[in-house]
Amino acid sequence: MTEEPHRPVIRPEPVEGRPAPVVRIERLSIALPEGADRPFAVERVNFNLRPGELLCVVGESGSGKSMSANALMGLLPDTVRVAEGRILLEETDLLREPADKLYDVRGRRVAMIFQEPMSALNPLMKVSAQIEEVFEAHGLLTPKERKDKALQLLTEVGLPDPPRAADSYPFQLSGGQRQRVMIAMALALEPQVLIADEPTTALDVTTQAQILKLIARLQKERNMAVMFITHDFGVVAEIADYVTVMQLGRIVESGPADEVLYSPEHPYTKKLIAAIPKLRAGAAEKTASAPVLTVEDLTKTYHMGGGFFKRQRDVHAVKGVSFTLGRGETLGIVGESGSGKSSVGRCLVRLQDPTSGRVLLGDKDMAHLKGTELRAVRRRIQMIFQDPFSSLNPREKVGRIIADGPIAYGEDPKRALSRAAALMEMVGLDPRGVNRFPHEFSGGQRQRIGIARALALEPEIIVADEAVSALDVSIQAQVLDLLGTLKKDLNLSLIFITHDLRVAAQICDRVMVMQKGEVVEIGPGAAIFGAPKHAYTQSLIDAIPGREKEAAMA
Amino acid sequence: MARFIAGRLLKAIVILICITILNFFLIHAAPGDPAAVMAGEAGETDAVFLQQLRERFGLDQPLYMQLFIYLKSVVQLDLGYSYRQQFPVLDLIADRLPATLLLSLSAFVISLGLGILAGAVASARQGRWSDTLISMVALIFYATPLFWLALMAVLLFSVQLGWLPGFGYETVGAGYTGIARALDILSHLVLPALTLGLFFMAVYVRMTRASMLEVNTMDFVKTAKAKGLRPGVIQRRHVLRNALLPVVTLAGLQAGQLVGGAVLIETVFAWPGIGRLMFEALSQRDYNLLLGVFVISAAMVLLFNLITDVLYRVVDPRIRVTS
Amino acid sequence: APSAGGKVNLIVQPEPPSLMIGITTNAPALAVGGNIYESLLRYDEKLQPMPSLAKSWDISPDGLTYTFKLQDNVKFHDGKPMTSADVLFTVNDFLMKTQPRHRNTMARVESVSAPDDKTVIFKLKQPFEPFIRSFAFGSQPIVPKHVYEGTDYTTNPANEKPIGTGPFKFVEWKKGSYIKLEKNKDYYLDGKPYLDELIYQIIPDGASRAVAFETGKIDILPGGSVENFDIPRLTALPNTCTTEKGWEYFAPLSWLWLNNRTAPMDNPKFRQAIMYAMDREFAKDVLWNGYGKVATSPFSSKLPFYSEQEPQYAFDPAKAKALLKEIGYDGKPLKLLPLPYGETWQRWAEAVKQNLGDVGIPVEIESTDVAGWNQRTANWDYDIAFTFLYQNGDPAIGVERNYKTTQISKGSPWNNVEGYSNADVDKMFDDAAVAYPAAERQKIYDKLQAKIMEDVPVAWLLELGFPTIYNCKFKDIVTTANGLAESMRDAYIEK
Amino acid sequence: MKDFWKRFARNKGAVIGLVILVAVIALSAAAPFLFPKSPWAMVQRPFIPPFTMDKFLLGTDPMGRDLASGLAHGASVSLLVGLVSTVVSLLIGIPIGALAGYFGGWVDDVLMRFTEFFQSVPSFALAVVLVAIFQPSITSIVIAIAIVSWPPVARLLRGEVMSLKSREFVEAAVLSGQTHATIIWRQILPNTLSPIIVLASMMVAAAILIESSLSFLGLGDRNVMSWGYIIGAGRTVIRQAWWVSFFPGAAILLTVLALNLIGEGLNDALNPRLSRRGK
Ligand SMILES: Nc1ncnc2c1ncn2[C@@H]1O[C@H](COP(=O)(O)OP(=O)(O)OP(=O)(O)O)[C@@H](O)[C@H]1O
Ligand SMILES: Nc1ncnc2c1ncn2[C@@H]1O[C@H](COP(=O)(O)OP(=O)(O)OP(=O)(O)O)[C@@H](O)[C@H]1O
Ligand SMILES: [Mg+2]
Ligand SMILES: [Mg+2]
Ligand code: NI
Repeated sequence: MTEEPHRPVIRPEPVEGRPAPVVRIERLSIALPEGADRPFAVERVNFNLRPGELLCVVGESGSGKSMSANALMGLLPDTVRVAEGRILLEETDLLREPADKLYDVRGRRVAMIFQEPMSALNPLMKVSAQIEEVFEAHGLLTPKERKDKALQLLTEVGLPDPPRAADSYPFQLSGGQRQRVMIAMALALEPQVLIADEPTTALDVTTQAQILKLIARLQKERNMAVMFITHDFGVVAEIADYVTVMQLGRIVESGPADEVLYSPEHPYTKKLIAAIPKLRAGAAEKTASAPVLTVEDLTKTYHMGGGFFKRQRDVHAVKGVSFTLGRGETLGIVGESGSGKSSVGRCLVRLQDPTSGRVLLGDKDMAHLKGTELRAVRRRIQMIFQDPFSSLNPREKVGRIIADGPIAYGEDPKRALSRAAALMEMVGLDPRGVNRFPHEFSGGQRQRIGIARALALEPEIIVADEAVSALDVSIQAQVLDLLGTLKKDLNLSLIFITHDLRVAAQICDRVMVMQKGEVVEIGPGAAIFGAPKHAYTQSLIDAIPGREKEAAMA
Repeated sequence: MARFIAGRLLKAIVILICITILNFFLIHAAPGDPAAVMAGEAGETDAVFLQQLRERFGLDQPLYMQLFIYLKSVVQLDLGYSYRQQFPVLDLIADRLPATLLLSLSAFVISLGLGILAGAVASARQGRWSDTLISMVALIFYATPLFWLALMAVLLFSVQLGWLPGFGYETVGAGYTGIARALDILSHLVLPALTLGLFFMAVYVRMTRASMLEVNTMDFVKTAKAKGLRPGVIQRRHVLRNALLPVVTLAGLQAGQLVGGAVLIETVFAWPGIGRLMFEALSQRDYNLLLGVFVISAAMVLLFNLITDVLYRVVDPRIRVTS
Repeated sequence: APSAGGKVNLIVQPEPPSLMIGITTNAPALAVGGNIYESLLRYDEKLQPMPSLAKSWDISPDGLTYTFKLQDNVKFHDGKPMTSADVLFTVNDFLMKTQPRHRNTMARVESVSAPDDKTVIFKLKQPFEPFIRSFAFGSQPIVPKHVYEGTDYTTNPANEKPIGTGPFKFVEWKKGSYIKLEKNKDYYLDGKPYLDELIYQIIPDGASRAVAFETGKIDILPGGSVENFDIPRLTALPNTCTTEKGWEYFAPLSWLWLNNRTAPMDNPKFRQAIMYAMDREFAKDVLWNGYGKVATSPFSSKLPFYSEQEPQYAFDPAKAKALLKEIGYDGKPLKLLPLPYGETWQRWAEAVKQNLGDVGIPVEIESTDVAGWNQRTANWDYDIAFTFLYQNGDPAIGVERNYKTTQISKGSPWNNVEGYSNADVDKMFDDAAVAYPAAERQKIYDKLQAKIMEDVPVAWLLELGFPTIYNCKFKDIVTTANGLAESMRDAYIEK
Repeated sequence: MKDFWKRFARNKGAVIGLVILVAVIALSAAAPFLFPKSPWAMVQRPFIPPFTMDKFLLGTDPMGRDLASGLAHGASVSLLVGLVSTVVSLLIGIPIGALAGYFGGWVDDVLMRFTEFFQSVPSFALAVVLVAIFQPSITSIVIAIAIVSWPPVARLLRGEVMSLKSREFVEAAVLSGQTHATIIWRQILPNTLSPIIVLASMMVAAAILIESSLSFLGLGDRNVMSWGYIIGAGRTVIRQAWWVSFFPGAAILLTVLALNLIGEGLNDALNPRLSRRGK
């Protein structure tokens, strides 16, 4: 980011009527190892956490949010070290405390919820045991009492069937449920300070809303000081009392939530807020053009288990879905997690074989082609994958990744590679990058490589499955812009799968809402978001955090 | 679970029969036959003698008939008669099995126990001298020829120091019973079990260490730290258990070799086990005996594959046992 | 004076397949079985007969009738008395079915009869001087008629718990570990045997056997049970004695089979060149630690009728080269099959390869295991192959089988494997066998040895020496030409 | 490439390993010049202890052969046995594992049962049987070792491929119209490189050791000098002449050590993801 340095905007903290801070982080600098992209992960940052208040830390990926939080827990990675500063928990400086004193602090006085609900729990231990461990670590209660307390906590965080959850392994719970277990664990000893590091980023809107509510409630009830890390301004608007904005390891703006959100002063803050996708239909409604793709009664059933001696279990992921896609049109598919969005997308490109139904691409039925015929049709419909890390072969050079498709269809490798460079340029990357490996690019850049790859075969249709969900707002905005431009220039049709309704609203001509494998509503974006007909659509829209406040921003 | 096991057992039997047939042809492909070997040993042969032997062993029949006869008896759980030892194969094997199992199981336990322990210590003290020492020693055990190590052990502990017996299964003719006999066998067991165990121990050390280091970087370890758990508890309860899966895989492979994997050690230490029986049967072309050992060993391998899979499920509840 | 009591730990190597030496005649079976079974005679180190089950014997002057008087009070281990009926059964039935060598010997016998319980008479078709040396326990162990008659000899359960008349009884065989024998209290010689227990340990690895002796776990190492390289070290141990005696009957002689059927081995000059090329003194001194003796005849020097005849083949590479040049040898590489009996033999093959290579005969070693070796030699599938054979007390029994034309037949590794055929030699062997008395035989054998030495059908190496190494407190452990196998009856521990 | 070397060179152990291996290879290449006489030639009196005679630095063996010469000449054979058999078993194991993992279903079932057969006989015993069948020679030994060592390769690869197969970049490759062969060859196999390298370095070591074990049981090739042979032969005289088996043992140990170190170094250096970690 080549921006002129601006002076940070630190608003004076109002003192009256507010309790004294329980944690004060003062002039904290954390040095990165040699060869990192900058010398300090965080540089002279200050935070104050007060009982009963919630501080939101926002900022782009890599700006040092997690580092600050980890430093407070005393859990910095081995490769970095604290260069200067103090972290005061009441009167003790945690940075100078001997290691075994910290054991008593962690979990008991300061607790943390981590970013990844999927991996933050020990996969081999039952949930209850993992919660009981917190008491055990601090030598509290008898084993029997611990068990009861764990159950009580699970009830408190609103898990549907607490006894069953207590007796489950983490893999038997959904993402949202796991995140709630983490919260239960963090709250077990009623800590003074709670740190939540992007606790909802990976979750769909409905689950997200539940968890936000839960944290807010507990915070108020127990008078905790909370540090909440996120890059989602909707979330900030919903829950923050106080906001700190970070960029490249520095605090660029901080102050009470209302002031920062509604009258941002630092250009970076402004930019972030401007980049928030708005929940309103973007593109003007197109006059219906001839459909390039017609999907008729698409059904996908997964058969699980099943062997000689095992009963088979069916998952009806997609049930009788029909729709058309016009030339140059963008169709959004939204719906909560597990509603069958990805399954539809994967059936369209035949990464999965549909159980029944037809996918007509012109007069060819994608659903029933085989071998060379399938290959021939396939180049007309391409896909952009969700995860920019795992969708690029780490051992192939970027140019070759882009050129692989054309080469597979018999193009001369030299020409294909030079075209790859052109495509790089088209998606806004330095064409000299063709000789680098994927890991040498940032997440946003990688997603562009994915787009370039999809474009290399000059398809008529592109299916984008959560193509921007993993990116932070500013980069997300860039990629969405790019897609919009390309679509116009190349007259592409786009199927855009997402669980973020605001993103769908912004770029889709028409939106299809799915629930439990069925289409509940399909129609122009404005109609869907403006006047949802179906109750389910309405509930999805209601779950979007900070809807009204966000609207007031910008 | 019971169904799963039953299914696997059924499949295993089919595989076992295929393996037996393949082994049959494999063994018969080697030059020489038991009659020639026995005639050779007798130091005196004539055509009548050879013919007698071949008839006695059924070697005058066409190969497919021999196979048929053999399979028929195997299906009836009879492994036939050893040509050379004039004894039912099953009895011969049963005779040696306890010694072999004792040796390889103790080696197995030693290697697994010490290996995991040392690996865990090394990973906990990564980069420090104790880690370097453990890793180096493990590598040396890994790279030293087994029989060489065995000889050195005998020289040191048996000849020089006189602490432990250097060969055999028990003190012959001492007439020990009860505890005294158990202790006697134990003292004979120490050297061979240790030498046999060292190689695998080295492998387990390396595997456990690498695996634990990897698990250490996982998020849930951070969660455990955030709870305020002490490092020892974290390593034991959270890291080790999650790091164990690849070790279990390997242990399954080692366990499969329990019956016949110790030819060299059994030879050097005069341990009356199956490995030696097999090697002797091979060099004497004692077809039935050799096949018998192979069948038993294959059965063990299949059995341990099954046990490993079941164990997987115990260690890691995520794994659903299918196919 | 000998005192009774005590036990002895020995080695048997490899583990015998069975102890029933009427059926199984390989060396380890004999080594143990010799204590359990007995025959009519034993032989001293000059191969002169001594009483065993026969207390006396008489040969008629024409050399055709042999009359044996049996010992009194001989009982089998199951308590039943041993009589001439058992001898008849053994000789006429049992061994005829199980032992090729016995069948050969009996071809010369007209009849065997037993006028009474204690007398057995053999009548020969024509004089056969070696006959008196064919009653060793290895050739003619007396088996109990009451146990075997009318059964399938090879599957009779008694084979697993052998029943003989010998000084020791079978107790236990822990396969892979040890064989235990105990004193036969009903033995017909008063006071004998002295020892209470014989334990034959099975230790498959040579180095471990050496260690076992060193650590006192083993009292007696029979010849050949440790690698030769260990012998000097073991003999230097305190209280350790050595003897080379006890091998006179077998008198093992080693040589190289030279496949006379194929060029260039079909040329006697080439075969002579091989003899000159080999440094047999080196082999004796370095590989065999000086034990044994360089062979100077197709007969072992321990054998009756041995005599040293010209030509002799001292180590002389120059002469070998000259011979090769003379016959215009083209340098065709030859394959060498070593004997798969342990390290010494492997080393020896390497040494021979070097020796032959030095005079210009390129040699490639083909390793194989015992079964492969048997198969290859028995089917004449070799160029040069190591071997060693027992001489069994008489040239007519142990030597002529390797040189006579009639002994050329596929399937056995112990007959005329090299394919040598010379009518003169055949005739001399035939004449010598039936010549009578011994002096007549000697004359023919002298000529014969000279002729064969000249022809070099095989390349003789060493008369092998297998020293027995033992704890000096054991006395009289070798009292016959068959050594340990039958002498334990006389052995005792010096108090 | 430069990057690769840099990363490789950062690993001190790997560099040491490379130095040792290069030294061993140099030794084996120079053997004919350093010791022009056959290593089998009996050149001096037997049992000369090491470091007592300048001409025979490492002493002589029980037959008066120069041990240093044997060691130098044996290096090439031992390395050959190790490397060739490893390559052969990789050539068998990789395709089988890759096909089984990639196609799954009955292909997997058939291939894995096939693999199971080779696992069901104790590996060393199988090697012994095979060598006995084919008669000991350097070729048959190499083949036998390869045959008994490929199943773990196949199993490992199958696991890797199964997990890679569901990765998004493979799906992307399917979508871009690449054939199964291209996908396996270009997308999947390069990503299995690290575990294969580590495994291969262990296999080379194991192969050298199996060869020496076969030698120990008398099933070696007596026409070529190898470390395994010297150890096996020296074993019988270990009490009189420790050096005969000590030096080749140390040579095997060093080489195996070197290969392992290199393997670990390669693994780190070839893995782009590891470099990401440092960023
Ligand atoms: N283990 C580590 N070793 C070295 N550098 C690290 C490590 N973890 C993070 N960094 C670096 O520290 C800086 C701050 O990282 P941090 O994880 O705090 O970012 P973040 O703001 O939490 O970003 P995100 O929103 O992606 O989670 C980044 O430049 C990152 O590359
Ligand atoms: N390979 C599979 N085997 C079995 N079940 C599957 C498989 N893939 C998906 N499912 C199930 O099918 C249903 C629909 O899944 P799908 O991935 O299409 O949902 P989604 O709408 O994309 O959800 P998300 O927003 O979480 O990505 C879910 O219940 C899921 O568990
Ligand atoms: Mg973070
Ligand atoms: Mg999805
Ligand atoms: Ni169904």
